[in-house]
Amino acid sequence: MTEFAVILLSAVLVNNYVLTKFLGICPFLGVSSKVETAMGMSFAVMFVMTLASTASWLVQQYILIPLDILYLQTIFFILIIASLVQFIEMMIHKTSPVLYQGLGIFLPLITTNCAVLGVALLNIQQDNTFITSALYGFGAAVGFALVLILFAGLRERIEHAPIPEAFKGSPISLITAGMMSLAFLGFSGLVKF
Amino acid sequence: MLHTLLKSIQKSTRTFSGGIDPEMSKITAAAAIATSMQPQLYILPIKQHIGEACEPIVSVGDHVKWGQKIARSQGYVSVPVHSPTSGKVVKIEEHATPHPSGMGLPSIFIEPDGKDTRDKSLKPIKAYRDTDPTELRERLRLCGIAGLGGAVFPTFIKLLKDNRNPIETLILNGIECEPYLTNDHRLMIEKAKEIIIGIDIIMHMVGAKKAIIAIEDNKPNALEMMQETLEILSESFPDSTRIEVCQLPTRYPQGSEKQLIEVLTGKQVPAGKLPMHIGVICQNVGTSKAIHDAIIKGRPLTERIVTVSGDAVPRPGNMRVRLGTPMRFVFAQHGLETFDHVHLLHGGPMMGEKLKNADVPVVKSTNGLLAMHSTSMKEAHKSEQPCIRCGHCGVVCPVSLVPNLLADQCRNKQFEKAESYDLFDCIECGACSYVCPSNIPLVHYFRYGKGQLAQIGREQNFAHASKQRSEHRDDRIAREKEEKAAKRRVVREKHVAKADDDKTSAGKPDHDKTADHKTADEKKPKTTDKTIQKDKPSPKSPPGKASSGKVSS
Amino acid sequence: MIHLSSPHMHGGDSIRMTMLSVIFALLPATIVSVYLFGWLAFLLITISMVTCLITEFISLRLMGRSASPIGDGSAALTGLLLALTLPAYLPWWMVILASVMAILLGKQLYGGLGYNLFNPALAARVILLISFPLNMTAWIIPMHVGTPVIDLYDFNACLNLLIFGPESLNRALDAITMASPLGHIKTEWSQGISVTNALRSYDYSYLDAFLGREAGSIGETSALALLLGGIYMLARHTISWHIPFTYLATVLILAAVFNLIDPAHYAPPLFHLLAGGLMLCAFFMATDPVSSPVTPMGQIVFGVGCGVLTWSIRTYGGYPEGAMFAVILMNCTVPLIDHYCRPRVYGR
Amino acid sequence: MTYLLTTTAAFGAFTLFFAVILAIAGRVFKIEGNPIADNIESLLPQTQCGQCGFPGCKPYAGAVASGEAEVNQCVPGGERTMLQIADLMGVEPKTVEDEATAPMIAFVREDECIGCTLCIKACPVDAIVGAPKQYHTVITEHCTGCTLCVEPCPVDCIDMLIKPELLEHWSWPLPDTHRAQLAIERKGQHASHTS
Repeated sequence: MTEFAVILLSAVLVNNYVLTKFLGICPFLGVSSKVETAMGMSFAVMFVMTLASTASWLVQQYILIPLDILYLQTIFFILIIASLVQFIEMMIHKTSPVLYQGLGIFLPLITTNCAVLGVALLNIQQDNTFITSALYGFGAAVGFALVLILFAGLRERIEHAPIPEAFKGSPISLITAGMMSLAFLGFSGLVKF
Repeated sequence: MLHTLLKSIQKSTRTFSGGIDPEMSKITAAAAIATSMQPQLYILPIKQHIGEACEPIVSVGDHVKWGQKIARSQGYVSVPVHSPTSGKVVKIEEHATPHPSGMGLPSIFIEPDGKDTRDKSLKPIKAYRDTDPTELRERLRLCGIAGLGGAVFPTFIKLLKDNRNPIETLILNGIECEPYLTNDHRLMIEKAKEIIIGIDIIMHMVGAKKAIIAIEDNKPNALEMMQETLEILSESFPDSTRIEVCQLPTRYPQGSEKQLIEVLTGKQVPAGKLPMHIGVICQNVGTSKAIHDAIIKGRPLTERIVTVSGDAVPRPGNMRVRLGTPMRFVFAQHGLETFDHVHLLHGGPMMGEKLKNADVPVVKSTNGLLAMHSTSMKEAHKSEQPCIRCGHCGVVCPVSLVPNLLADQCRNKQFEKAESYDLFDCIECGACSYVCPSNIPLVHYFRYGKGQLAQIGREQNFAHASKQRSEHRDDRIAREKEEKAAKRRVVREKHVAKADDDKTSAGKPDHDKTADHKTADEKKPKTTDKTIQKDKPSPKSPPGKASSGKVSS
Repeated sequence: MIHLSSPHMHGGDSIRMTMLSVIFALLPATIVSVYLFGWLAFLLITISMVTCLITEFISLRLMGRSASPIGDGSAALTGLLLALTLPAYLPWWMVILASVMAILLGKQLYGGLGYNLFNPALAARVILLISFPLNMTAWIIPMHVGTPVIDLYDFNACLNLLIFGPESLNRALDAITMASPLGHIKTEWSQGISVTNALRSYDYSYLDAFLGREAGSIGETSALALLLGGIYMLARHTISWHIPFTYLATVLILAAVFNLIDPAHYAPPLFHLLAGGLMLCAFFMATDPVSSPVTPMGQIVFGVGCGVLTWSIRTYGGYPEGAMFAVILMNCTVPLIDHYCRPRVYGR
Repeated sequence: MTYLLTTTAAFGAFTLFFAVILAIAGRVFKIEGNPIADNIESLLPQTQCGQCGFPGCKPYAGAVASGEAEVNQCVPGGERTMLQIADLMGVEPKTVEDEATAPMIAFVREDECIGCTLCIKACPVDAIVGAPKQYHTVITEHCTGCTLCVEPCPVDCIDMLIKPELLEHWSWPLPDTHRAQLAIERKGQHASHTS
């Protein structure tokens, strides 16, 4: 039990994908201008990441290793991720057209989101079991969602601030992200593997 | 005795959330009510209440009597306007009103003849207890009574005996929490008997079980006076035991209806509901006196008590002023003649509005006229600095809003977000602006936001209606086209059959003629349709003169 | 002429008054810091405040804005707060760097006063801690605590130390510094020594911690001085009780519960309360109005969050001190807290 | 050889599996109509004026939704409508080139009107009434100020007048403090910056 909690806490806070591993920066900066959109993106990424991490583990164990085709690992994983993304894209388009419009290009781009592929590959690297890889994937996604939503809140607040011309938009966002990253360093060493 | 004391202590500990304690400056508290002199000319705007405007029923040159109805109400939420004296109607035209926009309203100008002959068409109803409440309501409407606390909502609407919402408690608002203003204070001292009879009338009308007269503890003499009068009246007045006087600690904005109800009953008026839905109605003491005059004396509302004060007024005081008296004339009687570097406020300093000049008439909502030196106003309107989010505005907000976030949203035109943060629950009391260390005019932002949201709502309704009309038109055109085509087809078929019969080429012009005939036929119903339509919304005269056109028609 | 709607009265509060009252509330802590760290503290505070003011002036001018906000005292306050969170000895250029960071990165780039997302002083301190961990955890032995290696009341010695470093006084940095209580129990614990033993070996006394006679950042040693300032601000309504009370209470409760479970691992509650920057953060950092929630409910959530994070990072984290990380982390959550913790509106 | 075959087969089967799932999902989540276009249309002022280059508000909404039109082509809607559409579409706001004038309404000078009904036919919202050979009148409550009736009038008797402001509809303007001014300026800068 403690082990699971440690995995979750580590993936969410200590080894946060965005702020300490610097994975998934593209959607982190791209869809963080509004909290609502960020929440939609978070749910999409949580869905894709958790499923991708379990599916890729299964594929690794039951297809790639038995058939000895590990060199096809990346292609298989990308295929899983792309299919999942396609699925969630259709779902969002149907259920919430406005969110679909708001996410725009960043929804299909989850496919190439390094955080998702990163989770799949790191699971293999860390020799996770089925349960722990599912937890790890979920934890990483929650961590991504957490910082994405926090960041979106911060960006919404500074949207109308009289920021100097040269720092408007991306520069101030990156500075803010940097500060968040520094703050998250406070968690370092919180849980030890 | 002990019991009542305990009760009043209990009551006074109860309070509303938020609120402030501004410098009260009630410098005219000891000044007895004087009576204003007759001005040269009365100016009576056709709308002095909240709701629909009235329509003048006198024309230029008419002689009117004191208390005669000169403009009748159009619509339910409206009360008529009465002449404040006897005299001659000299003109009817647009004139500035005490409104922050400085915009005008059609107004009736009356030149007094100095005789003050009363209009006696309304008979006093002395035996009001034996009179049907409906009749009393109609009397109040005819007498033009509107809430004299400042909101001027037609009183008769509130005094409805509704079996679904039985009224438990009548609250008489003698709080007067606005700084400077003392008109209610003086009225309670000088007209206590009339006020209490007014209360009895209201209780009879709505069937209230008890009444509470609420007075803040900075007016102990008014409190005493009310209690004494109640005791005196108790001999002739069996019901006076149901009326109690309640002292409340001084706090702004306790006089606001919803806050006062919370303090006295511990209940909150649910959003979107009225006090009557929780069995309470609230009336100002001035209104109570006006109700007394309307019922017992048969006199319409033609005068009110006005506090004339402020640090620029040489002889501040309270004055009985007839409605329509120009403010310049009122100020002149208190020694203020020139208005250079003086700010004029209509109402108190917390909720009143700045006037552009003194050439506007006293209306039903005029509870105070303040003249302030520029220097003392500067403090309030220093330049706005960035919000440091200290949260003091939220602490003092009597409705628990988050004013600083709301103001940001209004400034950045995020009106929908502001609405979701309950912008429309703001009562505009000004407590937030008062405490703001950054001097942000928060209330101004809220008013801006509310105005813009109302504008957006109007535009959306208009767009919706336009869309429907446009769709109807498209449908109609399509239908007409189809009908035309169908008729043409019928004609062509006939024509073909005819041509089959006699193979002459003379059929062609014939066909054209029938077609023309048909289309003309078809047009007819359409045009009649349109003329019928025309009658309903009644096309307006040239828009530039739209408002004045209303008057002459 | 400005035509504004009602109200036409004002209570007379101003930003300047607010800032000055906070600076006034910091006076006891400042005096204690000078008493303990002598000229070093004085120089540190002076450099920091002056640099903050100059940076504010230059950045306002560069942005083409009026330099009048410099008079509102917020830059001076940031400088003072920053200095109070720093260890007594830092190379002079680090102090300047931190001050510039505080004003520039922490405040002016976001648009100046009122728009900053993070507490400027703490942001600068975090940047410094991550960048120069060695210097930022080397605590000079204060006066009146044990035997001082260098006389901090000697102006020349202090100036030398500040400008040329400890080598100029023929001392190693290690020789003139000592561990802070928090740092001490952390290192001891990592070597398998229980907290109780670690405290005993440190010769820890609650009274000394309360009065401030211990190693640490110059302004955060004396809980008493900070408490005085905090009470002053509470009495003046400069801050509300919500954040400091819930913050301290959360740390106290968490520490008490875990200390009961395992006294060998978890430090006692009073120790947590008096140690490190908790008092300073609770009264002066977490209550910074700009970077904390505005609603009472939000402030309670904020305070609890700060408390949980402070205790967790202190107990489990890699850094001995968690208060400033906790506040900066909670600063990130403020917009969301503001949105979700609004009070119930009248009649709704 | 077998190795290659198994590899290919495994990959093929794997691909097929996902293809089937996606095909089913495609059926389940099939979308009818264009909900975005409807959303946009509800934001438009419905003047049907055609100043956007499309024959009405609905066609323009459809064009914006499908990406054929820019978000800043609605002149009567002004900046606010543009911002709302941009927000909905998730694109950067653009400045509205033509400044929207004060709300106008048409007014027929009745003594000059010849009763030709041409303006009635031109009005997209049926806001002009009148029978042939009789004076026509504009219903002020219904007029959207689109000016489409001005052109067809053979005797040029239709004026566009500024819509009168009503006291009831008056609202406080943004406070004229320095800070509020700054907010407006920033907005302008932002718009010009991104366009």
